[in-house]
Order: sequence, then structure tokens, then C-alpha cells
Amino acid sequence: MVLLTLLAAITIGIIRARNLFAVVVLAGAYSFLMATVMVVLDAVDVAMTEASVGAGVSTVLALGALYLTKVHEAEPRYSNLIPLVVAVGTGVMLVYGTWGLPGFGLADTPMNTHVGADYIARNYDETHIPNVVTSVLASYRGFDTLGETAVIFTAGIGVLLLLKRFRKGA
Amino acid sequence: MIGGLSGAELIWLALALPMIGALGIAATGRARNLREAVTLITAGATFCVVVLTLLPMVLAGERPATTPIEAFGGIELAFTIEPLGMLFGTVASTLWIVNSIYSIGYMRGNREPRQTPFYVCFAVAISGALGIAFAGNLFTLFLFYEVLTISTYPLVTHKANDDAKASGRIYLILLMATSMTLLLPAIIWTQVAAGTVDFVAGGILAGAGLSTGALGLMLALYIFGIGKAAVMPVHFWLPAAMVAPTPVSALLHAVAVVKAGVFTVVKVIVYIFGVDYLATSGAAEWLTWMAGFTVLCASAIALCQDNLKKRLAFSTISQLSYVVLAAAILSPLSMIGAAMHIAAHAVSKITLFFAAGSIYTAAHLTEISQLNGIGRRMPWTMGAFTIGALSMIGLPPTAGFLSKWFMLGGAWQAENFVAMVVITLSTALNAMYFLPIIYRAFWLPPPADDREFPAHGEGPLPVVLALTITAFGTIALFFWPEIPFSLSTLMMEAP
Amino acid sequence: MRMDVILRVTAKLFIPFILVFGLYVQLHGDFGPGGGFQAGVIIAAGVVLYAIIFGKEAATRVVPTWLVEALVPLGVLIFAGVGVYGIVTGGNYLDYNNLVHAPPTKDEAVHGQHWGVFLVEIGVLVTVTSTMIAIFYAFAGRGKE
Amino acid sequence: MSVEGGINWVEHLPALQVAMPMLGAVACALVRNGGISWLITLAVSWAMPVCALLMLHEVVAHGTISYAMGSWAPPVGIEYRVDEANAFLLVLVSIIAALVASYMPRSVADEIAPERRGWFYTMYLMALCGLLGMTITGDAFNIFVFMEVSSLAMYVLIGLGRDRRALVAAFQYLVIGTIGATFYVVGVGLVFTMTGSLNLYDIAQILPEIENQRPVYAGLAFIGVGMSLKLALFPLHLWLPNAYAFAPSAATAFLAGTATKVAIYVLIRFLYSIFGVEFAFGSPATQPTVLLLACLGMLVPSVVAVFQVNVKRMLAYSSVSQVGYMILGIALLNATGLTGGIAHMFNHAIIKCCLFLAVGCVVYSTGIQRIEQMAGLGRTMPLTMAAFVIAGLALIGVPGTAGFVSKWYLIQGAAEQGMWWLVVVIVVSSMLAIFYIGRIVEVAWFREPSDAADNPRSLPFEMQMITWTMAAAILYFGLQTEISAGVPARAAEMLLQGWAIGGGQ
Amino acid sequence: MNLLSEIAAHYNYWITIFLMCAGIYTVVAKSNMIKTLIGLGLFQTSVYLLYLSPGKILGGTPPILGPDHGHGDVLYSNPLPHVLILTAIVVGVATLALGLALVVRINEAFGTIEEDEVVAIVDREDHAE
Repeated sequence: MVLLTLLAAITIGIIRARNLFAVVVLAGAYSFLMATVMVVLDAVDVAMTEASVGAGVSTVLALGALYLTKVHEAEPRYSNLIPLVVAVGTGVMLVYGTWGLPGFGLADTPMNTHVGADYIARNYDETHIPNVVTSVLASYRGFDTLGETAVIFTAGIGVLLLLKRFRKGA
Repeated sequence: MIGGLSGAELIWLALALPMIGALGIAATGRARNLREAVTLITAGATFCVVVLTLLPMVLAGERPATTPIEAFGGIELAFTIEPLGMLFGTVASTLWIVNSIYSIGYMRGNREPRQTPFYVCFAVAISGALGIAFAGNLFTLFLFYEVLTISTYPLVTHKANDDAKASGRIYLILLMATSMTLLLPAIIWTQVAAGTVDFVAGGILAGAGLSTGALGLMLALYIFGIGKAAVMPVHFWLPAAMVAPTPVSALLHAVAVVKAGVFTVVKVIVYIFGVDYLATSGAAEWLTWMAGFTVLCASAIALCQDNLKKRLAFSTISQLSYVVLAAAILSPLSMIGAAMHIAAHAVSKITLFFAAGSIYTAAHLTEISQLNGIGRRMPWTMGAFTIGALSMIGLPPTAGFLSKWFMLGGAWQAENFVAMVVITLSTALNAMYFLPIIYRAFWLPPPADDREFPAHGEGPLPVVLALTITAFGTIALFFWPEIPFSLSTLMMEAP
Repeated sequence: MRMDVILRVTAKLFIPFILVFGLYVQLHGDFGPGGGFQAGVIIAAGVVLYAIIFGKEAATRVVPTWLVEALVPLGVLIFAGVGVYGIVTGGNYLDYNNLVHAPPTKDEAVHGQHWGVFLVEIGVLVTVTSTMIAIFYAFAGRGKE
Repeated sequence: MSVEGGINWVEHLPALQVAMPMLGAVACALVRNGGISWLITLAVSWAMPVCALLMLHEVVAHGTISYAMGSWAPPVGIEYRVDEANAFLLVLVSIIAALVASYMPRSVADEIAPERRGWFYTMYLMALCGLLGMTITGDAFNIFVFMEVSSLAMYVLIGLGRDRRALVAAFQYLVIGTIGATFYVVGVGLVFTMTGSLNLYDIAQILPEIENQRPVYAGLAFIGVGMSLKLALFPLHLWLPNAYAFAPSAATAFLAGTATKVAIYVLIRFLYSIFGVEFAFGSPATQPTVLLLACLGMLVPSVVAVFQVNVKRMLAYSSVSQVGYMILGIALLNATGLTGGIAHMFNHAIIKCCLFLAVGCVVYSTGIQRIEQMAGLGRTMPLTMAAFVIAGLALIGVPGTAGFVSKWYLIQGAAEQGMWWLVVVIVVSSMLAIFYIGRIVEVAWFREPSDAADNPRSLPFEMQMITWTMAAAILYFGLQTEISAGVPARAAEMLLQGWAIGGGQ
Repeated sequence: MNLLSEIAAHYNYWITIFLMCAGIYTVVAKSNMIKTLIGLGLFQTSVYLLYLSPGKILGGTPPILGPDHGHGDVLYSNPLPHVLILTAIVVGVATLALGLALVVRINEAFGTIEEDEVVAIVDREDHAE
């Protein structure tokens, strides 16, 4: 919970900061914290990914982009009222929704009893892969992963299409 | 040789012929003689199919019909020829021939540009008119109603100059708007209320159990939704459309468009509401007033017009409302009158327009005040004009007399004194705005200096030919009214 | 930056370890945290580091652009190909059970699953690595103007 | 129906439907030669309708198809679930994709630099793949994944427009689209937390048993908002006009025909099949709100469209207003209305595609995009403009064209609900359509050709042909509506049943 | 007391919600495109928590099966959310990369990455049309 509070603090920092460089670095820190939280939540694979992606790749990319553009953010012109309304609206909707959610850490919630438990139960007999996450990722829900790979592929080609310089300088 | 075909095949043939003709015209657009030959041949063929073949069948009591094609959700594309439709179909296909002859003379005489599109759209419009005439249900009718609107839009904007475009805009938007916003909902309302949109003798709404108010509202949606009937206040597209060349005006006023309008009104009243049901429900009383008002008001406006075609236009508006009025009287006789007036007004009004066009072609005159003594230079034209005018006023020996006679009889029968007053009054008005023209043309001396008015003779031969034919038709309908009469009586008898 | 000896030496020392660690993560994915995606990112990171320190040109000499751009689709091809092979061997799409022996006994099905997961992870690895590198090249190729 | 080595490929159509475009895209990316990539695209995108039609036939004949990915029975594995509704949409999307693909090459060659074409086609196929995946899948999270596949591809396609404003359009679309997708994920997350399942059918079975409905309501709300962003429901449409206006012509035609429709389908699926009408429209305020939005969506953008100077943008605004019609059909909550809504998805897809293809022809041969410059095009490019007019009439809803059919259903649906004010709104917005279409028609046909419109570049055969195929289709489906209204009617019935009470088996 | 425990039980949800709101706020309010994208990142990342939190079982261990192969009485946290979030993260970074690429191009084309400035330019061009 301390970590979570810390996260909140960093977020505020990100919103306030004008220097984009600082923002990016803060975002990296944010991702690391997030990763730690995930470890606490037993999501080690996710934590690893978040660390490598959120803190690693994203930061590098953002810095690269910054290198190509500008480092300082201009003063916002228009009022912050509308965004505030939007954000608060979303928040209210969520509080309304989450209030009915089962409490933290319970084992007998529908989510933890239905399919999830199923995986743990059947996984080893069917795949002999101890890491349930891997087996679910690659086999049970392999198609999601295929889609995910497709997303990467699309993004990669997309970035190349947009940024790549060809000899003729297209 | 087409006698061997069944009714359904004949209907399809009648609808297809003008379309094929349109293609042929478009194909032969380069060679004008060939093109106009195609036009005439198509018109002739259509005439053979509709008048010479289908008409006898209908008169013999047959009701040729096509097997319905389901379009969607129980809505069908169906054609059935009942007497009223036959009447309208006959009028349209007959006058098409005359009008084509006339157009050839007129278009060449005035060296109009873009003649090929003109003939193409014309043929398509005829096909649309026939589709309306033969429609077996409201959906089919609506379909061809829009075909007619769209195919005549290029004709109205034929001159393609600014005011042509402006009036074309009025024409399209008014007709489309009324049909889309009023007619379509009315049709769907009918579908929801009655469960069908087929035309059935005696009406389909009798069982729907609508309140009088709802019925009146629906009738209003129909009347004003059918903008082509030009009941005030949805009339002003008609004067606006005057910018078009005369053959187009003839098409609008006599052959297809406005006739399609009033035809639809009568058809809806007879086959959707049902005369008796409407009469008992008393939902149509307001219509008598509305139509009567239109008749008088339009005549009064016509009185103040100096432009010949404009005056004719307003006269058309008032004459159309005769039909609506007669239909609103809801007595058998007046219904017959309404039906017959469709035919009578068609021939006489086309004569008048032909005459106006002939004057324009020969002398390039458009204003009534310029017509002094023109009767001596163009005896045929003005003679025909006189006959047409007489028919408009409703004097024997012309077709207009008969239909008016029936209307009055119907009004008397239904003891509808409003209608009777209106008819008599408007007759007086008609006389007031037509007779002066004739007087000018024949009895006033032509203007002195010939520099302003160079000597000119009759219009081109085809023009004179056409208007003579229609003039004779106007008289013939008085002496031999069998066909329209029997058709309209057939309409009133429950099959 | 290019002239900094210490950086270059340390980098030269580190990069191999990074790559090896990446492979470890890849292959150990079955038993511990890790898998194609994380491994791909790590390996890519190695190359990126190399490019940052020794310059893009040096990096492209080691890992040429055309190769990277060919590998991006190749990974998807492997993954989707395995799926199709699942059909060919009589199962559904992405069915690994009879990847090795068809029709499989229960153990052979497990064997097939192993192979399937392995190949699929390879596919992910290839695409992710090459995409990351390609994106980095693309950004780097865009000089400031 | 080819049976090779004992493998019945027909069983695997659902998988192939998505796998083939993906593999095709991969092939394009490997080849990277414009011409060959186009051939691949053509082959794949024409194979798609075949798949889809076979499945539609299968579904109509033998009911819902369920395909377990990796042979893992749902809900453990990912399920592909094909019924009337999405089979119909698959057909629609794939056919449009195929036609646009056949139309594309010269127009693309005109607008995209040669060395980028290979990748352009890759993106095109990935967009197609994503859309098909979204449509066919029966798994809530899988929808999200493929939504992202298609979205990313579309951002790129839009960003490739020649005008630099295309970049901004793409960026705004990216931001809004991502927010939309994330909202969707949040909604799914809430539902997932309450049900523990991601399989749509499974969720539908579990939901009724949940006693605490609040998270589910919230989830519904989030999914609703997220999809509304994606399908550009007024007033969440701000990304759409620029995106359509500046993307390459072919891409615009494809997007306009397919993207919003699929989002609408997903919404329909959630509202009707999964949550069920009683739940989704349970609170009395819901239906009026949605109807109100739909009506505003039908009116306001139409008015805006009347005042546009750029023809593409005008059509884009009209698209927004047409979305209003579809939402209206969904919110009417009776069979007729829903049929109208689905039928309008189909009809508007072909209509708007045809319009954009025609505009594409104009852009190709004259480079004109402003309405004033289109003066006299009716004379210099009569065929193209004729097709434009036909599609325009259909957009207005003239009888005999496809647009009329769906409008008829919608009005009838409203009438059956006794909501006459809706009838008024529908006809009024059709009126507005008359205005903005009529404007172009008048300019194009009744003005002397401007120098820009004079002597246009001669148009490639395939562009003409495809544009006219579309126009012909519009007329055909205006009267012959087994597919365009018959299947939607079946689908509507099926959807109104919902899945919760064991329907859709 | 009951309420208190409820609050405690939902504390992490609320932080999550706060993060999400912050993310949305950044996206909508900030005109700088890079910051917008980072805001998007925040937004998505916080969603991950929404998925992971309910999957955590107190006293549970990461879903990497021990010798009991998941049949014993060892409590494992729910693996399914982890898988989903892995995918989500990947999608997120893909989007980010694409967005940044677009920003770079926009910067080259317009010479600024402030959205409102760019939009102003765009409007001017629209009117120039």
C-alpha cells in the first residue's frame, strides 16, 4: 500500500513537471515501482516485462523522440476544467463499479475460482510446464499471443513506414 | 403480334420500352435524325402496347397484373392495371407521341443545346409515369414517383443558366422533401396500421380502426406529401418550373408530372381510404375547403399574370385542385368527374402549352400584352389555343365541359354547396383570364411598326401538326367520351 | 561519447552477458519467469546499447538493416506457421498436441505441447527483438533537422 | 470444399479467415515489392469473401459454428463463434476489402512512394485481419487484441496521406482510439472480475446469477463508452472527419466501409447477446439517452456536412450522421428497428464505399478535393459522377436504392414503437442529405468545367469498374434484399433472444 | 469497523482509480504530444493493476507450480490476469512507439509538438482550402 501511495505521488509529479526529460525519467521510475507492486501481487512475469518494457524500451523510445523534438513543454493555453470533469467522471464511474468488487486477496472470488483455478489444476498434466503463465500464454490462450505478436509486427512495420529514410529520400 | 402476350408480359413490356428507347436515344445521340426516329418509334410502340392492347383488355373487364416480387419485409414490387391507372396510362402514352412530334419541331426551331439528354430523360420520365399508373401498391407507386421526380429534374434545369438552376433546386427539393417527409411516413403508417399497402377496391384502412382525427392527419400527409398535385401551399414548384422549354412544360402540366400527382391523390382516396369509409368518417371535409381555396386563389393569381406561360401555370394549379376537390366530394359522380378531368385537362392544357410554345418559336413573344392581332398571323395556333381555353372554362363542345358537368352533378348529389359555389365561381374566373387573350389575338390590331415585330408566319410544321391534333382531341373527347367515361365508371364499380 | 574508452570497454564486456541472459530468459521461460517477449526485449537492449555506444553504423555492420526488417515478419511467420501446422497434423489451429506424433498418446501430446510452446516463443522472440532494433534504427536514422 | 490428406479445411474456415490475411501481410512484408505485394493482397482479400460466404451458408444451414483455438475447449481456450450476425458482417467486411483491393493499385501507386508500397499493403492486410478477428472471435480479450491490430494498422494507413495534416489526424485518432480501447479493457476487466470468464458465451451464462450488479453496470458503461469512441458516435466523433479527409483515397474507402461497422457490431453483441436487452436497457433512462444521442448524431453532423468545402470531409460528416441511424436501430429494441440498424450497416457500407471510391477516381484523375472545383465534372468524367449520383441518391434514401430499404425498416420500427418524433427526425436528416448531395450534383453537372476539372487524366479501367460494381450493387440491393435485409432479420431475431437463456446454441 | 475493512479491502482499487484519472487528465489536458502519450501510458499501466489486484490471493505464491503440480494445498495466485496483462503491456508499448513516430514526423512537418499550435496551423490550412 505504501508503494501504491508512492505511485500516486510520482503521477502528480509527472503531471506537474514541465521539463519533458524529467517527465520521461519519472515515467521510468513509475514503471519500476509498478513492477515492484506487481511482484507483490505475485505477477512475476508481468513485473519482469513491465520493468524491461515500461522502464526500458518506453524510456529509450521516449528519449529518442525527445532527442528529435523539443525538451520543454509550453504553457497550456486553455482551461483545465473539461479534462478535470472527464477524469472525475471516469473516477466516479469506477468507484461506483469497484465498490461492488470482492475485497482484496480473497481466494473464493468468481475470478479466482472459475477459469483461473482451472488452469492451475489441469496445466501440469497437459503440458508439464511448471510456469502456468507461460503455458497459458503460449498454449491455452496462444491465439491472444499470436495477436500480440501481430500487434508488435504491425507497430514495427508502421514505424518503419513512417520514419524510415530511403536512399531516394522518400 | 403482341396480342399473344399475357397481361403481365405486356406490363413489363410497357415499362421496359421507354427505358430501351432511352438507351437507344443515348446510343444514337450523334445522328439527330436517327435519334428522333428512335424516339418516335419507341413512343409508337409504347402506344401500341398500352392503348391498342392493354386498353381493350381492361375495358373487357380484365385486370392484368404481374406476379409480385418481394422486395423486403413483405413489401412487394407489384403491378396491377385497374381502370383509373389505365386511363392515366392511356393519356400519358398517347400524349407522348404528340409531344415527341412537337418537341422535334420546337427543339430544332429554337436550336436548343443538349437535345440528346433531353430525349433520354423524357423517355425515362414516361416510363416512370407508366410505372405510377400501373402500380399495384403504394411502395411501387412511391418508387416510380421518385423516378419521375429525378428524371424530370434535368429537364427543368435544361437551360443550365442560373435561374434554371435556382428553379430546378426548388423543383427537386420541394418534390423530394414533400415525398420523403410526408408521403413516406404516411405510407409506412398505412403499412403499420393496415398491415398492407396494396391497392384494394373499397380501401384497406376501413378495418384499421383509426380515429377520425388520425385519419384526417393521414389524409393530410398524403395530400401534401404528393407535392406533384400542387395543392396550395405546396404548389410553387410549378410556376418556378416555367423556365424549362415548352415541351417540358407540356410534360409537367399535361403528360406526366402533375397528372401523376392528382392521379395518386384519387387513387389513394379510392383504393386506400375507400370512398365510403372516408365519407362516413368525415375526415375529408377540410380537404374540400383546402382544394376550393386553391382553385379560387390560383385562378385569381393567374388573372394578374402577364407572362403567358405563368398564367397557364396557375391555371393548371387551379385545374388540378378541381380534381382534388371532386375527389374530396366523395360522391360516385364526382369521382367519375375527377377521373375524366384528368384526361380532359391533359389534352386541353397540352394544346395551350403547344400554342404558347409555337408563339415563342415563331415570334419569340412571351408576354400576353404583346399578342395583339397575332391570331391573324398564326390562325392555326390561336385557333387551337381558343379550343383549349374553351375546354378550360368548361364550355361545350369541349372535353372540359363534360368533366365539369360530372363534378357539379356530384357536388349536387352530395349536397356539397361549397364545392358547387367554388366550381361556378372559378368558371367565371377562368373565363376572365382566358377570353381577353383570345380577344387580343383576333380582334385587336397588330402593332404598327414591324421593326419591333418582324413579320412571322405559323410555327414549324411539326409544332402546328401537334397542336392541331391535340385540339381535335379536345373536341373529340366531347363527342366520343366513351373510353374515359367507361374507365371511370369501371373504377367506381366494386369488382 | 564515442571517445569514451571506459564506456566502450565495459560495453564490450557487458553486451555478451546481456545476450546470454536474454537467451537464458528465453529458454528458462518454462520453469521460471520469462519468455519470448522479455528475452526479445533484453537482447534488443543489448544491440541498442551497442548502437548507442559504437554508433549506428557499427551496429548495422553487425546486425544489418535488411536482416532486421526480414526478421520482423519472420517471427510472425513462425508463430502462424506453427498454427497452420497444427491444422495439417489434424488438430485445430494452434493445436500443439500432435505436433510431434500424430495421433498422440497423452505423454506425446505433452511432448507436442513442449515443442509448440518452444517454437512459438521463438517466434515471439524473433519478432520482438527485430522490431525493437528496427524501431531504434528508424529513430536513430532520423537526424535532427 | 477441398479435402487434402484427410484434412477437411472447411472445418477450419474460422481460423483461416484470420490467419490468411495475417500470413498474407507477412508475405507482403517479406517481399516488399509493390507489384507482387498487391497480387498477394488481391489473392488473399478475394479468398476472404469465399471463406465468409461458406461460413454464412454453413451457419444459415446448420446454426452457430464454434471453433476452439488450439483445441482447448472454451472457456479455457479461445473460442471462435460464428452466428448469423457476425457471419453477415464477415461477408460485408471481406467483400468490401476485396473490392477496394482490386481498385487500389494505381491509386496507391499515385499516392504512395514506390519503396513503401509493399509495407502499405502489409498494413492494409493487417487492418483487414484485425477487423475480421474482432468480428469472428468469441472471447472478450481477444476482441481487444485484434481491435488494436486493426487500429494500429489504420493509424499508419491514415498517417500515410500526402497532406501533412494526415499526420495530425492519425495522431488524434491514435490517442482517442487508444482511450477507447483502454475503456473497453477496463469494462471487460470489471466483468471478468465478477464472472471469472472471458468467453463471451460463458459470460452471458454467468451474468444473470450475479447478485451484485454494480460492477457489471459499470463494466457495461465502460464498454459502451469505449466502443462509442471507436464507432464515432456523436459527440465522440471528433477524430473521424480529418482521418477520412486526409488518408489515401483507397484507405479511406476501406475504413469508411468497414471500421465503424465492426465497432458497432461489437457494441450490438455486448448489448444484446451478452448483457441482454433487459439488463442493458434496464434503467429507464438508458433508452431515451441513447435515442437522444442517435438523433443528435443524425442531425448535427448532417448540418455540418452541408457547410463543408472539402468533399471527403463532407462525406466523413455524413458518415457520422449515418452512424446515428444505426445506433437508432439498435436502441429501438424491436426486431424491425434492429433489422433496420444491421441492414443500414450493410447498405451504408456499400454506399459510402462507393462514394469514396468515386471521389478517389476524381482525385486520381484531377487531384480535386474541393467542392467548388468539381464544377463541370459531370461532363468531363460522366461515368464516375453518375456512380456518385446513384450512391448519393441511396444516401438520401430514394426508393429503388439500398439506402431506402434500411430507412424503411427504421421508420417502421419507430412507428411500431409509436415514437413518431423519431420518424420526423429521420426524414429531416434525409432532407439534409438532399442538401449536401444536391450541392455537389448541381456543381458537377450544371456548371461550366473549371480549368481544374478540364481534360482529366484518363482513369484506369479497374477503378471505373469497381466504382460501378458498387453502384450496381446499391441498385441491386435496393430491390433484391434476401442478403441485405433477410439475413439481418434473422440476425436480429437471434440477437433479441440473447445468449443468457441458452439462445444461440 | 465493517466500513473500515471495506475501505481497506478496496484501497488499491482506489489508488488504481486515482492513477487512471490522472492518466486521462494528462491525456486530455496536456497539449504537448509526448506528454499526452505518457499520459496514455499511465492510463494503461493503471489498468494493469485493476486486473492484477483481484487475481492476488493473500498467502498465495506466484503461479509457478512446485512439486505438487498444483494438486496440493499450495495456494497459487490466478495466472490468467497475468497473461492478459502481458499482452496488454505489449500492446501498450506498440502504441507508444507508433505514437512517438507520429510525433517525430509531426515535429518535422510543423516544427512543433504542441497540439494546440498544430491544430491552429491545420485550421488555417483548412480555411485556406
